[in-house]
Amino acid sequence: MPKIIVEIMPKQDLLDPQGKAVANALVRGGNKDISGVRIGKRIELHFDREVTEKDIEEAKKQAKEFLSNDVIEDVVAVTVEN
Amino acid sequence: MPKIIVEIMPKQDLLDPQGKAVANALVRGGNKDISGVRIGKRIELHFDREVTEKDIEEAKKQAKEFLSNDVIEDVVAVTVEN
Amino acid sequence: MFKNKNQPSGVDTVENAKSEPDKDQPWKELGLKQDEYESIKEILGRRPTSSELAMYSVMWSEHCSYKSSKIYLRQFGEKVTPEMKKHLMVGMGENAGVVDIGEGLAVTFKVESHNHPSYIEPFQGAATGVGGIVRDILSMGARPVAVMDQLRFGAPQDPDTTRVVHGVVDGISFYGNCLGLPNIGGETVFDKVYQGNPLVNALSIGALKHEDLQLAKATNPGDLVILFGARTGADGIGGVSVLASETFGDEGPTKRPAVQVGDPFAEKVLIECCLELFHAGVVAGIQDLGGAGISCATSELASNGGKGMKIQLKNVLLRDESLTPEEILMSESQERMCAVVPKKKLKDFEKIVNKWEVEYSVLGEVIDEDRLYIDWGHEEIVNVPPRTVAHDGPVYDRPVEYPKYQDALNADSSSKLKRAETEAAAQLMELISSPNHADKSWITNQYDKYVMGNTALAMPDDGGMMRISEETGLGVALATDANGKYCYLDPYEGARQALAEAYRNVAVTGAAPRAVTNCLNFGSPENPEVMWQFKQATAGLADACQELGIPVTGGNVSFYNQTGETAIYPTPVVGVLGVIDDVARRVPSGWQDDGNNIYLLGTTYDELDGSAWAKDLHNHLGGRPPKVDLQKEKELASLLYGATQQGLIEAAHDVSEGGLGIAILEASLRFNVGARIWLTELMERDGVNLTAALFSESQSRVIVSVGREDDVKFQALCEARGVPVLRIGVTDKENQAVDIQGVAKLDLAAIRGAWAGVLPGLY
Amino acid sequence: MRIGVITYPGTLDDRDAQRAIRLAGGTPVPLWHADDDLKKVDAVVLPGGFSYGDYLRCGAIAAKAPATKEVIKKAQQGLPVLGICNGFQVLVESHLLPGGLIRNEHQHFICRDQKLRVENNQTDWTNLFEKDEEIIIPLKNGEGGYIATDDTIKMLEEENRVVFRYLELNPNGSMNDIAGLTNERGNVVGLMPHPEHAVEPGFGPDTAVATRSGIDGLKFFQSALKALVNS
Ligand SMILES: Nc1ncnc2c1ncn2[C@@H]1O[C@H](COP(=O)(O)OP(=O)(O)O)[C@@H](O)[C@H]1O
Ligand SMILES: [Mg+2]
Repeated sequence: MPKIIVEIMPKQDLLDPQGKAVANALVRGGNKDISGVRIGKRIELHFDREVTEKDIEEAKKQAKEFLSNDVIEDVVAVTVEN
Repeated sequence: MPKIIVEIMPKQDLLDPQGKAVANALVRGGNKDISGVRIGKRIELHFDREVTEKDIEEAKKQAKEFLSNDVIEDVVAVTVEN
Repeated sequence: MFKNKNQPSGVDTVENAKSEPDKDQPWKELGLKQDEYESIKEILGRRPTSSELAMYSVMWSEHCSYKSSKIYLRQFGEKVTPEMKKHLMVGMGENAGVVDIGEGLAVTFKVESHNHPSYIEPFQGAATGVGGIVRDILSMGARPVAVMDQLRFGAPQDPDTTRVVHGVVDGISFYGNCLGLPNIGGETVFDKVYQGNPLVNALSIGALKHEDLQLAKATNPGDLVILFGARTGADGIGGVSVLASETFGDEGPTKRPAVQVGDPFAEKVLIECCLELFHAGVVAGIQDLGGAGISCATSELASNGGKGMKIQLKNVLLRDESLTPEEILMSESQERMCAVVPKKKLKDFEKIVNKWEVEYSVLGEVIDEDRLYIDWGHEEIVNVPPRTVAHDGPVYDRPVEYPKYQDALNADSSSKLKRAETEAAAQLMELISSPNHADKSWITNQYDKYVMGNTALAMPDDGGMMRISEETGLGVALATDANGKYCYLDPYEGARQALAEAYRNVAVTGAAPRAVTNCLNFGSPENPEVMWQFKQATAGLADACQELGIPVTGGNVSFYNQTGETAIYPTPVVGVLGVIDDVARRVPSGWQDDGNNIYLLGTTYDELDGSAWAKDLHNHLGGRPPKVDLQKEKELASLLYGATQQGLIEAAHDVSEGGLGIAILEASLRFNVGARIWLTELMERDGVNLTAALFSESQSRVIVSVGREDDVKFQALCEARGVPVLRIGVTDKENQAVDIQGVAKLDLAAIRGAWAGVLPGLY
Repeated sequence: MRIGVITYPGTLDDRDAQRAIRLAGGTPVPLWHADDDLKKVDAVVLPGGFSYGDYLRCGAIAAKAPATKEVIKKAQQGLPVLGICNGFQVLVESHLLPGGLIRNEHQHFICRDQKLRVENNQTDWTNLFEKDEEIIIPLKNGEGGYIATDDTIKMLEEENRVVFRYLELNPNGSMNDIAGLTNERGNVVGLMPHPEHAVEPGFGPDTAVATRSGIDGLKFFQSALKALVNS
């Protein structure tokens, strides 16, 4: 199915409590080499048809304005799978 | 920073109410062409050094056993950024 | 802003400050005024280092230093009689006041604002607001046992209100629920005056045994200063000084400093860890880290104990190694505490924090010298008298001016509004379905009210009530109130009314009011008309506390709640704490049984100025707010206390916004039990017409339901206490309706439909 | 009878569960997540809360704790285990019960007095209820939406392993209105609503009789005591 994938991560400077909790759990489980974990979102926008340039433009806009919160998150990638 | 990226999505045939809520909001906002939205996770495992083959093996294992719950989720990608 | 290229380490040292006296410093960008900068130089006898500048700027900010409000807040202490202090174990000035409730137990409570951060990032802003106030309570040695939230949003239909409502409610719900603290009440008000300045106040209450009391003091030289909890990161750097101490421009917030991100899980672990530390007796002093972070904790602990400290800042555990010393001093990373620990207790301390997997580091020690030294590696970057940072900040007597609009506003009475008595029923229905009077459960259902199993009353009753002792049932009740409209019309009377209403809301639950907290939300102190409002409101509140005989134990001031030239209504949120010897005697706000008599206590005057009827139905705000008679309020409270002690009252609900009409509907909706009501006697006795009978907001009034068998006793009690009492109806379980004779018979299902659907429909 | 209550970092309702056990006539035994010693208890309650902040997935991190691993082992041998809310999530993450729990359909946390029907009164935690008895106990969760594959749902229904079903209102979008489940043997029960908050008059849900007087939750703990006596 054609889709646009938007990837969003918490801003580098800000605390990511979820990532921290998972990092601790991994370290407790024996993965001593991991220096940190950050957890973001992977949002798939599905289409019933081919994805167009216009869709990508629109998705980028939505990624910035609606799907992410630019005070605390960054959009790290917007990619297409046709 | 070297990292392994694990991407996890809710299983195709299971409910994803959060995705549905976002899809509705996008459609209400005028994106009539989106047929559905699904929301998963993007987990970055950070390393202070180069990522090795062994790290990737271990990450794949953790992705299946801990980072995702295979009853309701699929690991859709494990990639490296060195 | 802070880098100094001349130093090999890039750090500005004390030595450097002496050798380079004329270096340009960013005091202005840090929010300091020229004369404030000059007085820092005078204190130090040299220019400050950049680290010292950072410390002074955050600690001397409006938010931390109370520089514009200090001269007014003093009267809360001055207007207190020894009698009022009887139950006060710790008064104003500490992290939170502590009140003795008997049986060797005490409670501590305080309300605080997080307005500005909650506008910028509603979810995290509100969440960290809850986190911050809970740490204040914890630092007194208490186990936090409940929270409340006081919210003011913009116009209900505005799209930005949707953003703020969702974020704020989610944030409070997320943080409070995750901490395991029941939310037992609060306020939700919509008004376009709060559009660019929503108010998010959070209250927390904690319980402790007398001997568990902790203070934020470093008194023993040689004791260790330990920072523990979350690591220090780049979030919220200077948030307090920059954000809460300035007005947003017309275009909204221009500065976007890194927001603070909360981790309630870390805080929950920190709470349990701290309580274990307290009980093990290993800490000699403790301070939470909130606004101004390490700058505040170190200087306050030292200053409070009359001692000094020597700190190695490199020992601070960081989340981000690139932070500069100035940033470390200013960071407002959440979920951190600072403890003073005797050296010989270090092992015990370590054992407990390790059990809870809480990280810690020893920053330095307490010294017998009036000096706070902070080193960065081998370099000295701070060398100051701690008091000058923590307590001797600037104090302003800001210009005060009677507002130009005030006389015209007070002259513009609601008496010109048409009173269409034939439409009274329709107006009542319109009011109950307006966002300010509609069901708030869309919000309150997002809050856990059950956790801990001690909640005796919570939403939608008038006050929240917690059992403190499981053995005896000893408990406390809490209510908060503020009517911004009344305060706008008359800040002095409005503040008294806020206290009176909170006091009454505690009294109706069956508890005896005992202590007060407040959060004073105002516009810019640099506006003399706002300062006048502030002066009036604080005087009103202090006088009223004296009259009621209950002391202010602590509080918080939030200024700069204004967009451009437009300030919010003055909104002094007042919280009253009451004590009840057995929570089993608590009284809910709605009737349950059939055929009980409904009484109105108090007198109804024609007071519709500033009312919901005027504002929500006619979009009119002017005239004079309802009169407050605190003697009557006291008599009413004491009557209610006596009656509940004897178990005479089935239900009690205070009459406030929306008047008697709304109060009756609410008491009927509570348990879905209807009523038959007659108002003619009331209208005759008090000389008011139907509109006033239904919608007047006269104070010192409560409706109660009383079982028939207790009727004689109850009436006699009212008479003995001189409280006006009038039977206005009877509860009616059969007829699912509120039947107001001569007005209308309103179906309960219809009322509920109109009332319950409003917030879900909007959000 | 000694019933253990596990405290994980972030657990909230552990003291409430202990109180409920006491009020039911049992002896509560606090257990610590990092200990694999279950102190010879006769049954275990995994209480509500936000273990490890509910980060990653609710219950996922707690499922790896030493105490949980011990519980999994003993549960397979028949130890009565009750998972409440977060505890239910831990049971699901531990694969003692099938399916998963996801964010509520309406995307909000919800706290309400919830009506349930007891569908199965043959478990160690429900034997004092009547079949089809309707009860009211508080519900409070943000991620209580029960999901499973169609095959799993079919199996659960056929084997009568749905123990509780939501009545009147499905508060979180759970499939088939499922509020709680049991394992094949009937010793492990998990549910989203909180019986430990309906055990003491004055502090439970509102009822038609009086404010906050509901105590329907008490029978859960009394059922376990009865099951232990009979075994
Ligand atoms: N934001 C909130 N948080 C918690 N409880 C709230 C909130 N807003 C309103 N409530 C509760 O809902 C109930 C009804 O509120 P309201 O109608 O404003 O009461 P009142 O008129 O007595 O001030 C009260 O119990 C109040 O404590
Ligand atoms: Mg009230």
